[in-house]
Amino acid sequence: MLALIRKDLQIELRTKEALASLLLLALLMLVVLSFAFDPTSALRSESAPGALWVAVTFAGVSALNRSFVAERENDCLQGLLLCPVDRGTIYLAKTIANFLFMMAAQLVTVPIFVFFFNLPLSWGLVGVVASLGLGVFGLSAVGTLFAAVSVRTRAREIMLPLLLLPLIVPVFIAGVKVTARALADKPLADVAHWLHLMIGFDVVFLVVGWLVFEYAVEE
Amino acid sequence: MDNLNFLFAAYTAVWVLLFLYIHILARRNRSLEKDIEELRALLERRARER
Amino acid sequence: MNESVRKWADTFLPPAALCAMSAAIYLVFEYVPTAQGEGVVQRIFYFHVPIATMTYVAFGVVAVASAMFLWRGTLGWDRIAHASAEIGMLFCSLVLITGMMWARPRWNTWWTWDARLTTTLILWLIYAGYLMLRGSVGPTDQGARYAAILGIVGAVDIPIINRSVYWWRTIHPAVIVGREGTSGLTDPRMQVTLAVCFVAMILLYLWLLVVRLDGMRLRDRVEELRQRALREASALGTAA
Amino acid sequence: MTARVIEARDLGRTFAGVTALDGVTLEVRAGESVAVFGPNGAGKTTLLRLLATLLRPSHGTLRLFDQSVGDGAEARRRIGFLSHQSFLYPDLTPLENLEFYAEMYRTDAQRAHQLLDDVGLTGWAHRPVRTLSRGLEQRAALARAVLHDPDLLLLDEPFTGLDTAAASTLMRMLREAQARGTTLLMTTHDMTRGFDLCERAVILTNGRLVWSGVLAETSPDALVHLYEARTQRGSPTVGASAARL
Repeated sequence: MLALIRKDLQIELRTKEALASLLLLALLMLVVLSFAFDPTSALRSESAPGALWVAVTFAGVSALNRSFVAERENDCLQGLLLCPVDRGTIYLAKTIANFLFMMAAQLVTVPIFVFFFNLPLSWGLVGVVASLGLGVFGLSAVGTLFAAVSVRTRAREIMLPLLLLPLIVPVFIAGVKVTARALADKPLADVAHWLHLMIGFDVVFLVVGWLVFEYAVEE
Repeated sequence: MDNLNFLFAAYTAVWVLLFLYIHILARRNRSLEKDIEELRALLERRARER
Repeated sequence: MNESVRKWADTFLPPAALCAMSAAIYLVFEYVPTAQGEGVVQRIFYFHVPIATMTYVAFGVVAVASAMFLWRGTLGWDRIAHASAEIGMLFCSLVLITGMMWARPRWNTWWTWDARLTTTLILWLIYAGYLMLRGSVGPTDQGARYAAILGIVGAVDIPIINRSVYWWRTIHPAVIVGREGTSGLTDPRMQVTLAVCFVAMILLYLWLLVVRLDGMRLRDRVEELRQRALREASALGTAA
Repeated sequence: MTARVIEARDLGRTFAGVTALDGVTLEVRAGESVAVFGPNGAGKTTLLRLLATLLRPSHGTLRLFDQSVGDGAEARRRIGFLSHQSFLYPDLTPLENLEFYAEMYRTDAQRAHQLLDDVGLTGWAHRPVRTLSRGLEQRAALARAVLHDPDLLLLDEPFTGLDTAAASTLMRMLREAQARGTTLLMTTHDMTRGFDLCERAVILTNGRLVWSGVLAETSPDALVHLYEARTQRGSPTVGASAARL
């Protein structure tokens, strides 16, 4: 499994395509959303969490879209399936690799987000990153499964968000709530139920994905 | 009472959509049945020519 | 589904469903008294609630049939899942429409982000995606498996979505939301009407399911005959 | 001693109701080399993918290496698969690809260097696969297929699109594999190559085995004749009994 994750990272470092486009897209979304929400207004602490999560979600969807395109060239996925590993293991490795990409992108996105929305630098940002971690993992768990599905459909670029966005509504809402709480520098204990919801979502869909992934990659 | 309009609109919507769906289904099934008949006739004709 | 059950369903279900629907309409418009202080639109509720329930049932059937299909690999389960998803979408649309027709005079707005409304809308979006996915891959084994995956994931997601949307709204009580008028059901005539409507919707669902499955069977038959015709044509072609 | 590497009984696969493979029964013993001839769409690739456990059969049973297949992971460890697709990541170099696959098969990564020399890729090992020509890429693919020293090598049209030099390297490598006792099963259009490499052949048409025999007992011309006669008959009525090995 480590070999699989390393392989994905290796390809990524070689091409830098996904990471670069992921970053750029997240950045663009933040800029566009700043126009929409007016980051100078007093209401910015209300709109900032939403802007961050919209940026993260859409950039994440497009990164997920790419994650199986690399496997399609030269039929690499078939080569992978020929290896003596369980399909569930391939799923876990892909999910973790996707999670790592998206989180790597967050390392750049979050500081820029803080500057753009003129937010105070405080320990609350740790909470923001924590909520991003949980949310992005859930996005990756469901997204990896459906990226494997949508890569073989017609119009796959549009099919993935179509399938994925309604499914990740709980993570999205929870992420916005926790982020807002963290940015307000208030204790996260009040939003513990949201954190639990995210953890539950992550665990449930990691298990479901692990169970059904073989049907997504089988011919 | 004005509200009556909404009541009728709701039930009309239910009926219209239901009938539309059933109509589409029935038409599709009929055309499929026709296809089957044609194909069967074709196969029989071929079998006789053989 | 075996032959005798199908035959029985084909003859029994259409008239039964139609009778139940007519009876339901009669009861709703003539028989049942309007609930106290609710206005006449309250009568929408007699169709709205059973249809909503059947929406969940239909999507539940999708999930079960999907799991059975992945487990056993029988195409029959896939067909049931597909048919049920389509009918579920129809019902889900009807729930949204009748809900709006009720909300407009009652809450003075077409739409509020109430927990139930929002969940239903997301449900609609998920299964719209399901049907899109089916359309996009076509009637292949792959398409069936992909749809089954979504059918299962969607059903697992419904309670989580419901929970999250519920918290989202109750913590942020921007819109005052009334619960649907269950309190007014003290009159036995109302209970009878609601029960009849439930029966009508169950029969309607089953009938539509049978018709849709018949259609799929016909399509399979056409495909089979077409294949045969093609094979024979190529055989004749090489012999000549 | 002669273990049965492949034991397929009435193996079939349908795709959305269309039959791709229709009841194939086939037995291959350790060390044998079998060619699968057949026109396009005869089900050759489907057969190979079933044997490689990439596909699940719709009916029939498959045993590999005298064991039932199960989830396939055990069998896959002993199978090499070479198709006209290389299964190599275009952005990685041949060496990186092989090192990755070596880890997946849990074999010695040192073999990767050795193999790249064997297939004549010395000097190309550090360029991304994307920049290699078709012939070079296919050489790397061959190295990938034999990386874990498989007991059974499945080849799907391995000669398609290869230049003569690459083709002769492939022939040489396959001969060496045969000498080591590797079992070969390959699909091909190319009757002469099939004759060169294999001692047995089967003909597949419309998803059915219509002929099977020992190549030493026939000549290439006779086989071509037979092939044309069998594959052009639309309904495979003769096939069922002749297919039994």
